[in-house]
Amino acid sequence: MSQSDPDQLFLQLDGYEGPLDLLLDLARAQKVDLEKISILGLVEQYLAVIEGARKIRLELAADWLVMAAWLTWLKSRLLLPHSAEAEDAEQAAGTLASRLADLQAIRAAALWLNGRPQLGQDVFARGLAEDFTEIDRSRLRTDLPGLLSAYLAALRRAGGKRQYAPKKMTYFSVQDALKRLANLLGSLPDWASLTAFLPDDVQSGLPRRAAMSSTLIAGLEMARSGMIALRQDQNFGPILVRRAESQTDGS
Amino acid sequence: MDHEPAPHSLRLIEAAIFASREPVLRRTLAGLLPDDTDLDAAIAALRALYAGRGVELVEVGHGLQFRTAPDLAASLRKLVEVPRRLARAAMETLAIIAYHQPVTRSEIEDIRGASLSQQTFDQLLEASLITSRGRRESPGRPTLWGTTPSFLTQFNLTDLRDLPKREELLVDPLPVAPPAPELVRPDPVPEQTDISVSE
Amino acid sequence: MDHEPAPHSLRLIEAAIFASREPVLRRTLAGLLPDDTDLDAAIAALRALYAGRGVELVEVGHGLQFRTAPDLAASLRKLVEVPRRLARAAMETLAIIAYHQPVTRSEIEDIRGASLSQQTFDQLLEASLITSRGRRESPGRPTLWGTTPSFLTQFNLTDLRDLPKREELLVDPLPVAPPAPELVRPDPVPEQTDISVSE
Repeated sequence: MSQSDPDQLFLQLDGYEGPLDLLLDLARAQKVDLEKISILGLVEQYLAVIEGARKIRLELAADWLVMAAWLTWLKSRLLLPHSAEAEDAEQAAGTLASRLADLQAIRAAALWLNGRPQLGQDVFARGLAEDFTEIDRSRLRTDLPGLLSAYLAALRRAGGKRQYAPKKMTYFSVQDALKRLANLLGSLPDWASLTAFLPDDVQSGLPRRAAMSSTLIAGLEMARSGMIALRQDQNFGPILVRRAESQTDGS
Repeated sequence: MDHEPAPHSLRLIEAAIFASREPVLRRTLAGLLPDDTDLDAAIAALRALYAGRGVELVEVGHGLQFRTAPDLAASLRKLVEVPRRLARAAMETLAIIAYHQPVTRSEIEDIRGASLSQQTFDQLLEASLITSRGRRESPGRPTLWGTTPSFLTQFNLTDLRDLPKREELLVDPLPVAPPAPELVRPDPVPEQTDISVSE
Repeated sequence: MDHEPAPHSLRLIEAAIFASREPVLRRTLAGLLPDDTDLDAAIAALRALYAGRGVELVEVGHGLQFRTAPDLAASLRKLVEVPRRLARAAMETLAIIAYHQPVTRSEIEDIRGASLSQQTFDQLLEASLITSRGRRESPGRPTLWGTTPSFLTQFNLTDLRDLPKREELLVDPLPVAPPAPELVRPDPVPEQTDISVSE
């Protein structure tokens, strides 16, 4: 890989995990102990790389440029003759060197780990494991809060359920209908609908239908014995009822 | 036992059978070894190596696998207790019996507002959490039910009086019953039934 | 090596370790054996029995496990499905977590001088190599990260103390870093073989 090829250079930059990574590589190229490294030389190399990369692509990731700016500052201070600012720079350089040493240690550790025979990569555990576990579910798991909340739940549900309790049905029987029809017939001058004889408290549904059929049966019974006359003008039309004209004038 | 340092082929088929997730077919093993290897001899040697040990090489279907020796199974068995939970219906029934005992089955159903399945009831009986407590002297002489000493143990109670009082439990009032005429049971839970504390 | 025909204890721990896919704890093994058995001696005898074989007994993360011998890896990879190796970024992140745990995500990023991609992080989490370890009581209460028992198992470590010390890591000049961008590590030869024999 030739360093002069700018495309190559940029590509290379892309492969680094951030500026520190590149700095460490540059530092190692000096082939000396990180303690004795020339920070100034390192800074210059970094800036040269970034400069080269910027010529190719302007859109260089921010952290590369931030590092470049910081290193430029560091370089200028390091070049100053002895002064308070130069001392600051010495300190900053020391920090940079120790960060590089930390990163180097981590890289070494990663390499060391990578060199271990990894389970599932280099060494393998038993593929067909055998399981001798037997599960015993005979015991109960219970807790008092569970008992209490169950009790409350039962009470609440029962309380809320009361409205649904089916009410006892007492249907209007044929006997009832006979009685009612006989009673009311006296007050009836002319034809009237049989439905008028239904009890007042059956409004709808099954009770009403039951009362209807009881009344009809009662009506038929009474018509047969000649007490009343029934008439229906059309299919499914209302059934009309009237007191019989006379006891002898049958249906 | 004296055998040569295991040749590479032997080690390889041993590792392959060990690591594989399924029994390994002979032809798969053959594929791992140099062409001139006598696979049958290698398998036989491997089997001999494991003979009488805690693990044996067995042939299943057309494949080979290691298995722990059957005579060790009993010693290796490990009992894991996974306690069951009581189902909701059982828990409710138990709670009602605890609070209202002695209580008949139909009273329980009334309080829960749901019918009680035999299965639920049997579960409580089998777990020795409830027991019969004689009969009520009323038509049909229904059995009365109450909790057992095991019930106390199970719930870590020293006494039935350790159960919180019903009033203490009822932070929210029960839903108000609809005012309708069709109310069958006007006063569902008798006021006094609370806890039948046995002094 | 001359040892008696394996006694029952040896067979039993052999079977117990062999049966399991995970390392078996010493105390589990001890529970299988009569009280007066010398577990260490039994383990040593078992290890000796498997020395040089295709399957070896190793001590990892406080447990014992049989594993295939590392030198057979290439042949076995044809047989067993192998997940992708961790990339360099993931390895370095893992190393930082291993050495600096418990550590926050931003500390990891500081040490590497690069931001940590979600993908890398997820990969380590999914492989159960790292886990959260509470939060640091500092502004923002950042989550702290540490390694898991699986980390030890995966890298054949008995203990975190098996990790080389920083000084040991820095003695040799590092191998020259591979020229980016496709940082595929050229399968480094294991330096010294894995078995971390604890005597």
